[in-house]
Order: sequence, then C-alpha cells, then structure tokens
Amino acid sequence: MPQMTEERVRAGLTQEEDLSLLNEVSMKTAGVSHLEMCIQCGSCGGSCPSAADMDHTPRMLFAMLRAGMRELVLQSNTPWICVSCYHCVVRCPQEVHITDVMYTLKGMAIREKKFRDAVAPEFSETFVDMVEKYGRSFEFGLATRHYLKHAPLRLVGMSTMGLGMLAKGRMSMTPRKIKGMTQLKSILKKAKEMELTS
Amino acid sequence: MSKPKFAMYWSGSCGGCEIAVINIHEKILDVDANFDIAFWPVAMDAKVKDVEALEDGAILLTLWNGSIRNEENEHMAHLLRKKSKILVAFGSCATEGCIPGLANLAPLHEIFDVAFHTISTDNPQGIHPQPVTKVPEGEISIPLMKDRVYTLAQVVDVDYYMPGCPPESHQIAAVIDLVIQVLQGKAELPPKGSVIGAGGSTVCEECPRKRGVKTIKAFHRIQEVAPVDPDICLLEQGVPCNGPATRSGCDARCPNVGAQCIGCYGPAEGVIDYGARLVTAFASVIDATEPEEIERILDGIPDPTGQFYRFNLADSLFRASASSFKKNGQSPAKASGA
Amino acid sequence: MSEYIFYPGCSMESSAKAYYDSLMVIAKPLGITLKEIDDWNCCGATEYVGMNLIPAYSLIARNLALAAKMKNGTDTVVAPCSACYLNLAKADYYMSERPSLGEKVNQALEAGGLHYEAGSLDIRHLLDVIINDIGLDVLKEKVVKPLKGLRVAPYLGCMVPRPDYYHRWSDAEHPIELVEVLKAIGAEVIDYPLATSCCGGHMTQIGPETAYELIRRLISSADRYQADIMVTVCPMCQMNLDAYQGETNRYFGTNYQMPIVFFTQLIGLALGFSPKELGFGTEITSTKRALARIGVEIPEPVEEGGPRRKKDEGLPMPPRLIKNAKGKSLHHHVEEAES
Amino acid sequence: MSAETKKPKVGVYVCHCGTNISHTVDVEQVRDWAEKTLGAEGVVISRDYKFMCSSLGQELIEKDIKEMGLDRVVVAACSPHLHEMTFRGASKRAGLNPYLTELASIREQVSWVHTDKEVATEKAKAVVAGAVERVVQNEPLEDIRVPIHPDTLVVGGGIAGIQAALEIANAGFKVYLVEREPSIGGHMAQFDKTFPTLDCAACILTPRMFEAGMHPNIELLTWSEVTNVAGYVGNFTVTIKKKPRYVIEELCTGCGICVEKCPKKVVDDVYEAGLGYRKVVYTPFAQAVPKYPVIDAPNCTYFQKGTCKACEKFCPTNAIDFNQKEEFINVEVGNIILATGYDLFDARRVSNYGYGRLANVFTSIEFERMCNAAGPTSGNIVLRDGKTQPKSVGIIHCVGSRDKNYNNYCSSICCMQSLKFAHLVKERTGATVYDFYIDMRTPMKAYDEFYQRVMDEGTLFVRGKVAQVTNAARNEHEEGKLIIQVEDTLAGKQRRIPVDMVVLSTGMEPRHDAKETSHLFGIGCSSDGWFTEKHPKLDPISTMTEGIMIAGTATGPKDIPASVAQGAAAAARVLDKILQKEVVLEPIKASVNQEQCSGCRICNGLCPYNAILFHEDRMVSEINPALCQGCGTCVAACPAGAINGTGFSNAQILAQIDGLLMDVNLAGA
Amino acid sequence: MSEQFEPVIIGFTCNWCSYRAADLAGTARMKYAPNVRLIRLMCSGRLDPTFVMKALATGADGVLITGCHPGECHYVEQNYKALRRYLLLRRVLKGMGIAPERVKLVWASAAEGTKLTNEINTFVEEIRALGPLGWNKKLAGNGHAVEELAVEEVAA
Repeated sequence: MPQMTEERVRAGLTQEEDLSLLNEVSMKTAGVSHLEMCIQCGSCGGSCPSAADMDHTPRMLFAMLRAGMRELVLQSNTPWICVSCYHCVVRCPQEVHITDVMYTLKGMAIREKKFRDAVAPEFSETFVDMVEKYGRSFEFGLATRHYLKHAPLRLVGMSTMGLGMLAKGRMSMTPRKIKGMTQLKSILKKAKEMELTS
Repeated sequence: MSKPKFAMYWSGSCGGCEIAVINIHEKILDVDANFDIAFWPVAMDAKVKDVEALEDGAILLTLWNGSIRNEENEHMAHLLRKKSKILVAFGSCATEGCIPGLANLAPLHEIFDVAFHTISTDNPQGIHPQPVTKVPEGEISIPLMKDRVYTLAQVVDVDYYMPGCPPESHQIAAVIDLVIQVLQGKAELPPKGSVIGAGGSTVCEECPRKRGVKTIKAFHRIQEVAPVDPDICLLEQGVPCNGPATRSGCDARCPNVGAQCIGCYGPAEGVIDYGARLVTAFASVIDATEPEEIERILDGIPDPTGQFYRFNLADSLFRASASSFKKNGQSPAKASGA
Repeated sequence: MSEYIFYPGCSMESSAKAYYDSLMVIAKPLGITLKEIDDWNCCGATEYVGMNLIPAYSLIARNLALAAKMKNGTDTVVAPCSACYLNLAKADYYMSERPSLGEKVNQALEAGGLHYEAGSLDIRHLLDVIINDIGLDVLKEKVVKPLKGLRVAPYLGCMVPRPDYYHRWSDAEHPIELVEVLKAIGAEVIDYPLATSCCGGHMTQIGPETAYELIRRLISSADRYQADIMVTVCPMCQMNLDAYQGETNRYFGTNYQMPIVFFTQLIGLALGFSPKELGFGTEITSTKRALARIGVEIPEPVEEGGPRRKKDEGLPMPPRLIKNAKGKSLHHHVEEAES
Repeated sequence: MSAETKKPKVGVYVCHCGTNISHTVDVEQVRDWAEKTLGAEGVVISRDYKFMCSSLGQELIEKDIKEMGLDRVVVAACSPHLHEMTFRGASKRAGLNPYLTELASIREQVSWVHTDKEVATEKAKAVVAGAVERVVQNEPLEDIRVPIHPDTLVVGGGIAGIQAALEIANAGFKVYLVEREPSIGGHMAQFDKTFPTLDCAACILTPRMFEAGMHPNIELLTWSEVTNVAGYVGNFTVTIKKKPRYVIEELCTGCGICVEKCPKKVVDDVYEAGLGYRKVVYTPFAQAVPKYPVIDAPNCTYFQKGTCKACEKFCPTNAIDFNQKEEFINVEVGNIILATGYDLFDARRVSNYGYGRLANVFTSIEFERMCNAAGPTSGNIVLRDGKTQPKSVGIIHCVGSRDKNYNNYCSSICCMQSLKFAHLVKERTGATVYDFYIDMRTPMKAYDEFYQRVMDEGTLFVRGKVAQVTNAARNEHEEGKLIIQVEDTLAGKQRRIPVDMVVLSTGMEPRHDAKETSHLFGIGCSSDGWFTEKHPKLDPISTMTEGIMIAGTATGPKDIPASVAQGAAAAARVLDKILQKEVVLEPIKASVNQEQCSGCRICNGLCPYNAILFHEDRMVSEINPALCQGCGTCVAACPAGAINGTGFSNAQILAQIDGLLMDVNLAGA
Repeated sequence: MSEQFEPVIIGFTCNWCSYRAADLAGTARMKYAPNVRLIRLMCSGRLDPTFVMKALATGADGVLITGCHPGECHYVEQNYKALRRYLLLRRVLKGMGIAPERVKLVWASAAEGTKLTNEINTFVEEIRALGPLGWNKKLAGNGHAVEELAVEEVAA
C-alpha cells in the first residue's frame, strides 16, 4: 500500500483500492491534510470551543481513522459540532488541516448515510440545494424549510426574531438568482463527475 | 630545384581573408619567391582538374579560407587535403564557422526564404534555385547545400589553425616568415594541431586599458555609455566586451579604438566552448544575489546567444540551434520552384 | 484612490445590509473604489465544503475566475464577510498547494468556459485593506467626530485571523488590527480575552445549545469588561450575537443587552455620517443606549475594567510582543526603573 | 591528451557489500561489462568481491596493482565519503599514487535508492563508466602538509567552552577563551538546581569558572567578540574586538563600591532574564569571572547626559575610565572550538499561552532565577506581585518545541527541567502542581527515576499539549485564575484547570546570530541555525572545515553532561592535532597558468578566502595555495581557461560526463 | 512507441550538501527515479557552463544542478555565483532553441535527503514531459540528409 506522502497528495496520485481509511480521508481533503502526521497531542481537542458537546475529541477521531474504525468515525457527531473556528488549525503543531478534515468527514457521512442525527446534514443539504438553485444563499427559504422540517416548535419561538429581521429589512422573502445559472450548473455538473475519489 | 607548391582556397566566406593576405604588401613577393603558386583562384587562373592531376601531397602548404557550406566546399576540402602536406584552416570561417556559421541558428528553408523571397531581394519571378535545372542544352546543376555550416576540421583533418576575421596581416606575414625559415631549415614547425598566428592567452593581455576587481550592476550597449572612459576596462564600464575570453593576437585592436571585442579570434588555448567562457565570466562578476536582480542585470545583454557565439557557433558544443535541425524538406533537392 | 474587485457575499444583500450600506458610505471618503464581481455566486459558506470537494471548490473558484477577468490595474479582491474571505482565499491557496485539485477545479470551470490561475489574485478582507492600504493616518485624518468615551469590544471572530494562509495578520489569536482601527476613530477599546473566539457559526441553526453557550461566553466577557458595544467584521458573527442574544438570554436566564454593530458603521459615525445612512436601527439588540454616549457630551474617562497590570511593584514583566503584519517580532526594549 | 601517450591500465572492482549492492544490482554483469565494454577505455581487469572494504578485498586491489602494473583503480562500492580514504590507502600501500583511485557510488546512489534490478544495473554501469573515464584523466597528487600553531581559540565561555579550555590548558597548551558577556559561566550560571541530582548549579560551576580564570595557560577575553577569521587549519589569524568596559582591569580590585554607588537600575534582560534589576555599572552575578564590572554605556546617565560619574568618584583605585574605546587584537591559533551555546525560545510568540500578556505566566528561565537564592526573589516562588505564594502551579512542556509553527525539533531538556520545577514548587510551596506534557522523555542516567520521584511527590500529570492559557473565566471557580485549557488525552476529555501560576518550559533555539557566526568561521549551519557536524554520529564535534570544532548546544539542544562531554571531546581532538604538529590537507587546489592568464581580473573578486592575488607588474593573477580551499569557482569562471583545479579538473569532469552518457551514445550508434 | 520515455539526466552535486543529501537518501533507503546520474563537484561554484552544454550535447535530456541553500554555502557564497551563471546559461540555451527548463538549479542541504529525492522525481517528470533532446543524434547526422527528429518549439 503506498504511503500517503505529501508529494502523492499534492499530485493527486492514488487509486481507490490503495487507500486505507486514513489515506482515503487525506485524499478527499482539500489541500494537503498532514493527517498522517498527527502526534496525538490533543491541542485540537483542548482548543475546541464546542468540545463539550462532541462525542469524541478531534484527536480521538484521528486515532480512530488510523485504526480504520470507519463506522465509528462516520457516526461521530464531532464533525457536525465543529464550528470552523480554526483555533485547532493554527495551534496544531503538525499543521494538520483539522477543519478541512471535518468537512471531509461530513461529506463522507452524508454519502454513506452514517450520521446519527439528521438535523445538521439536512441543513447542509438544504443550503446546497438553495445555492444550486439560485446561485446565492436564500436565508428566508433556508430558515423556513429547515425549521419546518426539524424544529417546527423552534420556528414558533424564532418567529419573533425572524419577523424582526423581516421588519428591519434584513431578510428578503424572495430569492435572488444569478444570471449565469446555466454556466454554474454545467460547472457543478462537471465537478460532481470528477469528485476525486467518489 | 623546383619551388615547393602553395595553394589558397576560398570556400564559404566573405573573402576578407584573401584581402588580408594581399595586405601583407611586399611580403607577398616572398611568397612568390619561395613558392610555386599551384592553385589560388583569387590570384590567378587555375583549374580543378589541374589540382586533381597533381600527385597526392604535392602541395606543401594550403591555406583554406572559408566554412564548409555546400557539397562543393566539402569536395574541394577533401581534394586539397589529399593533395596537401600542410593544410591550414585559415581565418575564422575555416577554424570556427565565423559569421556564416550563424546560419546554424535557422533551418535551411528559412535561409533560402530570406535569401530569395524577402523584400530585400530583387527576385520578381520568385526564382528559387534548383539543384538540377533542365535547359535546352541539357541539365545544369549547382552544388547541394549541407544541412548546416561546418568548420574545416569537422570535414577533414587539419594541421594548423589560424584564427581571426580576418587574421591580422602582421600575423600572416609572421607565419609566412616562419614557413620560409622552416624551408630553409632555420626553424621547426609547431606540433600538429597548433594554433598559429595568434597568442595563447586572451585579448586582455594585449589590452592597454586599466582593470580592477570587477563588480557589475548593469550591462549596457556601448553606444548607451556616454562617454566611454578611454582608459578603463570596458567590461568594468558595463560593456559586455568579449575580450576576456577571446584569443589574443590582434593587439586588442577593437578595445584600443574604443569598441568592445566581439570575439573574432575565437577561444583561448584549450577552451572547449567559447560561449560558455563568456557565460561564466560575465555571470561571475555580476554584483547581485537575488534572482530578480540578477535577471534584471542580464536583461542588459539582449541576445546572449548571438553575442557569445557570433564567430564560434559552428564550432561550439551544440554546433547549431535546435531549429536548424528541423526536418522540413528545405533542402534544395526537395524545394520546389516558385 | 484605490480600486478593488469586490465580492460582497450573500449576507450583504440581506441580513448584513447595514454592513453593505455603511461600507458604501465610508468608501468614498476613504478613497476606496469597489468594482463588484459581475454575477458572483455564493461562496458555499461552511456548508458546501462539508458536502463534497471538487464541486465546492469549483463553486468558489467560479467567483475567482470571474474576478480574474476583471483584473485591470488591480488584482486585489476584497471581501467584507469573514466566511467569504476565507473560502475565496482557501480555494486560491489549496489550488496551488495541491495542483491536482487545481487541475480538476479548472476542468470543471472549463465546462462553463472559465479558468482560474491559482495565485493570480490577491484575496483580502476589508479590514486588511483599510488598515494596510488606506492606513491609520488617512483614517485618523478623516475623523470628524471621534467616538470618545464609547467603550468598544473589538470582536474579530475566527475566519479573518485564522488560518491566515498568506500571513497577513499580526497574530492568529490576539491580532491588533481591529483594535488599531477602533483606536484611530477615537473609541475606547477594551482589552478582553475573547476577541477572536467563536460566535457559534452555523450551530445556531443546527445545534442551538452549543451556539448559545458560545454566544454567552462572548457577551458575558464583553459585559464584564464593561463594553458599551461590540464591533464585528463579519455578518455571521453579527447575526449570531445580535439576533440570537434574546434566545441566549432566555436559555440561560440572563439579561444581556449588548449591541453589536459592524466596524464600518462605527467608522461611518466617526467620519460624520448619520446613523440612518449607516444602517443603525436594523439591529435587533438596540444600540440606542450605547450611541447616546457619544456625540452628546465629552464623557468622563471611565475606569478601565478588568485586570490591570501593576507596574510599580513586584516583578517586572516582559514587554508585549508586537508583531508586524508578517508575524515577525519586533525587538523589545529595556524597561527602565529609576531607583 | 596526456593519457594517449601511454595507454592507462585501469582495474575495476565491484563490491557486493554483502547483499546491500548485489540485492538490486547485478554485480557480476557490471563486472563483465566493465571488462568487455570499457576495455577500450583502458580497463584491463574487472573483479567483484563480497566486501571490497575488508582487508581481503583491499589486498585484492593491492595485489593487482603490484602484479598487473595497474596505474588507475576504480572501486564501485559505497559513497566516497565513507571509504574513499580506505581505497586510496590500499593503492598507496601498493605503491600507486592514492589520487589515481576513484570510488564510484553504486550503493548510496544506486542499489539503495532504486528497486528495479535491471534499471539499477544499467545505472550502475553508467556510474562505473563515468568513474573509469574520469580516473584515466586523474593526475597523481601529493598531500599538502601544514604545521599546526599550538595555541587554541575557544569561543563561548559557557560550561562546554570552559571545559574545553581547561582540558587543553591542563595539557600545557595556550588557550584564548572569548566570551561576549562580562563574565564566563553561560546559561548554567543562571540556574538554581541541576537535574536529576539537584546539585546547586553555582556550587558545581563556579570552581570551574575560577580555575579557568586563574589558569596560567588560559587568556580570558570577556566582553569580547570575534570579528574576523583568516587563514586555515593550523594557521588561523583571529581578530577579536574587546568592547570597552570603562573599567581599567589592571587597577580594579573588584571591590564593588562602584556598583553600590551607581544610582541607576535597569531591568537585567540577560542574567536575570528580565525578572530582576541590575545597576548600570555591574558584574552580572556575585561569582562572576573575571570580577571586574562593566559600565552599560547606553543606559549610563553619564553617557546620556554627561553628568553623574558616581562610580568614578567613589572608586578607591581610580579604575573607572569613561574614555575607553573598543580595541581590536589579533591572535594566531592553530585550532578553534566554537561553544557559542543557545538562545531561549521567545515564549511571547505562542500568544495562546499569554506570556507577556498574563502576568503570572513565567518562562523557565524566569522561574530558574526565581528559585535561585541569589535571584530577585531570594529563592521564593511568588506571583508577579512579588509576594503572593501560588497555591497551584501549571507547568507546560514543549513551548516552542516539537511544533511546526515554531521549532520542529525536541529541545531535549524541557521534560527534565519541568520535572525539576515540579519538584521545586512542591518542596518550597507545597502547591498543587500540574504538569502538562505530550510525551515524557527521560532517557538518560537516573532521569526516569527522577520522573517517578516527582510523581511520588504528588505532581498531577496531564498528557496533552495545552491549547491555551486564558484569564477568561467561565464561572466563579475560575474567577481571578489562569485557566489552562487542555485535552486530557488519556481521559479523552477537554479540561479547564484553574491555577495561580503557569511556568512555560521554553525550548532552545540557535543563537540569533548563528548564521553570521557560521559565515565568520566558514562552517556549515543547518537551515534551523544549528551548526552542522562533520558526521552526526561518528564525528559530532568536528565541522566540515578543518581546524574548527564545535561543542555544546551550538550544534543542537543538549543537557549539561552532554555539553561537558562535547567540550572535552573537542579539546581531545584539538590536542591530537597539536601533538601531530602538522596536518595533512587534500591537494584539491586551483592554480593559474601564468602563461595563459590575460590579467582580466574576473577571478579576483570571486574568492571568499582572498587567495587570488593580482600582480600589477606582470599583469597576471596567482593563487596562494595555502589560502585556496579548493571550491573551484575561479576555475569555472576563468574566461581564458587559464585556471586549473586539481582533483576536479575540466578533463576529469568532461570525461566523467562522457562515461556517464556512454550507454546513450552506444545505443545511438 | 507505447513505452514511456525514460530521460537521461546528469546531476551536478556539491560535495558538502547535495552529494551528502544523496548519501542520506541512500542511507535512509528513500526511493527515487533512476534517471539521474550524479557528478560530484566540490561546490556548485565549480560548475562550468561547459559541463552543462557538454552533457546536453552528448545525449543528456536534462541537467540538474544542486547546491547549498543561499547563505549556507560551505565556501561562504559560491552558490550565488552558480546561480548567476545558471540564469545566464538558461538564456543562452533558449537562444539555442533548447527549453531552458531542461536545466534546473535546486538547493538541498546535507540534511535534505527527502527534498533532494522529491526534486529529482519532479525534475524527471518535467523532463519526461518535455520529451527527448537527443542532441547527440542530431549531431550524428551525416550532413547531407536531415534526419527526421522531433524538434521542440521554444517560445520566443
């Protein structure tokens, strides 16, 4: 099995059948993840502002990746709790692209339908749908569709705030669509065909 | 006792070398006094068949001036080699290709195009020379061009080399004196393969300009340096003078009159590639360490290849540029008429 | 006059309208010309990159490709939104760091007749442009109404100083840029520890309890240090701290009333523009009380809240490390004490 | 052309190196090919052997030289850096000039780095052909012998430099010991206790300092710096700048009255690490060697304002001299030992640990001074307020070390230093001690036992790299404390631990001016800034530059015993050279063909050793072989082709190119 | 020809840095492309442009020059001289119609075995992409008929 050296990642040299779980995640992550360089120091888990709500600290996830515990990793809520604050990234002594690895794990969990709580994945999917439909994000549509599905009660609670936003002109009830939707669609279509190791 | 035979031949070159020989003034009488001029088309009528009729080695000394550009040149080189005891590559064209050698930067078809089909050529019918042309009287042919310019030594064995474009007349006179002394048993010939009529060092040796440790911040074309200091090394003034790498023997003619050496005497003794010496010499004295700064300074030499190989391209390690090797049906045999 | 290619981002059209309005108002006096990228699309926020790789980066790169077409004397793209800034910068950086990604993204872009050469644009956040291109001196010069007496908590959030691919910021955790800008417009800037901690990001949508705790930490810290107002450079941060403050209060049984506005809004006030044209009033948590403190009268200097360094007794402290924008440390001086 | 006069007789010897080479290279095939194909180039015999470097292998070569009259030898084996000397020695024993033997590296450059046997074998042939073509052009050379000056320069008066100086001086040879601070002693003089024995640092160091100060063979040059180094092994001329002390050493008795009377105090950034003050006229510490004080001119009131002169007024021996100027002296030495030590990592760079921002975060060196009875707190462990004893202390390992954001290497001493701190805190305050580590590294004698002792004392160990130290309290319990936020990786949970004091175990860094120093002495320096050893394992105290040794932390982090051992080892190497009285240099030198030199002077500015001189009278340049280091830059630069470089001549290299490309041209033919 | 083109590359190494890096790569059993054949010089400053031209004219497809990092030259600063010559040499090569990318200068310290192997691998791929130079074959032509040889176009 080829080692996931930095050179190989940069060059995108891989074959799916060669990949261990660690290497697979590394390959699917933007940039050079340096995941294999983790020394398990815990500076990520220590830095994380939302670690308290995670079932595993990021460090543990990396150890589990190394151990090939695919199911456990993809079921973990950790990537979904990640708030993209990048504290761990700048503190990591090994320059692991931790936040980007979290994104990769989310994507893998969605594709393999391994996530245990559907709220976050479906929020992402809704968001992506909106963007793919209009080319821009549509907060009102996103919020209503998301809350209707997952937190109808919260929608009621939130409505004061939402109405406030509407009243103050901070939320539009109609989406804005970009002109080049056809172009964007063909770009995304081609991109989806090419997903690195799908 | 008959006098030993002398020959001089002019192949691919401008003819300046022949003039240089004539420029030795009354010394030319010594040639006539000591030699029987067997073959010298510029100076007297002669036929190739007369040369062919000579015994091999019948000519004592042949001065060959010119590069090998076509098959006729090559044929004559082989002929005169066979008939001569001593064959001297005379002048820059014969020794290193000289200006004709710069043709090696372009493919043959481009050379033909430039020669026959550009605005500077008066050729209203667009005539393109053919190797063989049918005329009512039969077929006439002209010699085929070779793929590139060769030096004499690349085609036949050469005994001595005499550089210069052209060789300095006083050097020619000195060589003739030497040969006459050898004939008279008063001197010995130098070892085969020697460069004669020149020094072993480079032009700086003979250059009177003052020189110091060189650090160069910018290169300029000489006309952009105003005024050029008449007493200081040109290179130190930023003028890319080829003198440091060019064989001595010309008495530093150009630097003496305020022009930079352009390198007609070719490389110094033992040097393999003339241009490489200039690359390393000029680069070594640049006063910069950052790549961007170095590049900026190098921009002051707009055509390094042309400057470093003006006389020496055909004898360089590369011999020619990549494009001259291009396969494109440029040979006159294949080029169709206009 | 400095000209920039401008990527506003989706929020600027809606939830962060005040940011957009105030930016447009202050741009002219500060000499900033913004050429909006024609037909830009959403950067994908933190959601799209969490779904897939090539499509996400192609989505971002479409903007870069469109921006590159507009290069005309300037190759700087300015984004006011932290997430947009980071996504654009990240795509540019990763496309070079990992050429195989760059190639694939470009193959996708070609399907739309576009191409982007990684590294050909300079992607910068608005704050960076204001402090480094316009400069504090020019900013100070333009101030007509210094915000004397307004205690401001600078809140930079996460995605501007981190991960900072091109080392533009003085520090990833305690950067000085926003502080300097706020000082330049005369505000009293409080030194509280959480200026670059997280606002909760998208957790307000998908895991509100997590988000509320993060919001509480920020607001309570600013409050403890007696800030009148918090200032942000990011639509998401503003939205979370402002619009979800009520929810947070309900969740923890607290009663914070900490207004949060965009730094461009405060610059606008200092430059003499009216609150209305700067978008004041669109915030959910009212700025009324805080704003009343300025421009009315010169308030007494307020006792600085929070821990204070004692200088005259005890053991000497090393001077603070001041780093320049490239993160290099400037040499420190010898502290003197006459005996 | 000289080779054509007499056809050379080359022997080729291909080594299996056990299976190190033969595993990937078909050695027999290379052997046969060499004899067959390279016959035209002069190869008359080609052999293979299991271990060419063994005595039997060498005898094989010697026998062939003697019996077959070989005049050139190529050994295809390992890197010349390993065994070139070995095989040249074999040739020499057989009566062949050693420089007519070449080593072709088919192990490091072929068998170890390639996998395909066929391809590797072809490359090995090319490498052998290159060496054969080259060796034919080799010329016999004679080693150069130069006498060694018996004096030695030691740069740096820390424990490694002191040790080296004492060893040499005790053997009866003169040493100049140069130190840029006012006193020798180095970092060790700042410490309180040394791990793991808990010896008092001063108690074990000061006797050595005194010995060095009093030794008749040691000339101490403190408050001095080396500014120029000329010459070469055996014959260095070193220029040393003596900074003005403003105190006449001959008159000063070291009574200390001037220090007492000086009215101005400044923060002592050097000896007290910024934690305490010193006077403007000062000796860094009580046991300083030499005892003479120094006036810190930039901070001195007299130098600033032209008044005061309190020190001058009170000095009983009139030893103060405000007019002193810096002085440059030249010394001749045969060898140099660099023991220039390390700098501490600037902990402020790790902004998430709050040093410089949060008062009660201390660095290790601050903590050392705090623990030291002679330090600013008289040995009391207190908070920044100077009085409050901490009830809980957190000690953080690896600050600035093992971290790609700062230094990627392990500073090697921090674990033990942290354990020592933990012990001292416990011993002196009884406070709760937390020790945060990534990996506990205690590999030397009695080190792990010390770890266990500290564990036994009740220090609470947390395995995790601390994420941040903050004063942002989240609850009452954290209020007013420093909170250490960390993932306890053994528990798998994030923890926030409130403490009163944090000690950062900061790592070692190369001296900030290490690069300049390496240039000054012409030695190698890694991109980090640590000096490069000649061989990291087998010759850790030598450099690539003959005559210059390195010792102590200048080459990388190490503890006191290792530094002392290196100082002694470097001294032993120097003594070895002194006793040999002369040194043999490889005859790789450039020389100018005086006939061909045109005097263009292009080479003149290229030599960093000023070995090229220009004769104005004859208008030619000439190279001083004693100064020439053999880099060959001038050889490559000469536009007239008038400079020849022995050992790496144009003919040799061009022939090697022909050989390396032989297969390409054979295939084309 | 379906077979992959295997370039032949001559590498010039400095005795103090890159040659030792190559030794280190060997000792550490790092693997790299076998296309590069190394010549040891005492310093990159010894590199005469003649050597590069000779290698290219004699059949090499590329030349790799390696030296100590700027500021780390064993002989103080001679690597800068190598850098200057290299930059001018590239211009001359371009004039000769040879892609200047066929000659590459990289810095590698004695400790950088990995870097050296990476540089070698990268360079081999770059030369592979450029295709054969085959100057020796070009020169071997008989002077009459011009052989069919692929000639690279060099942008002006």
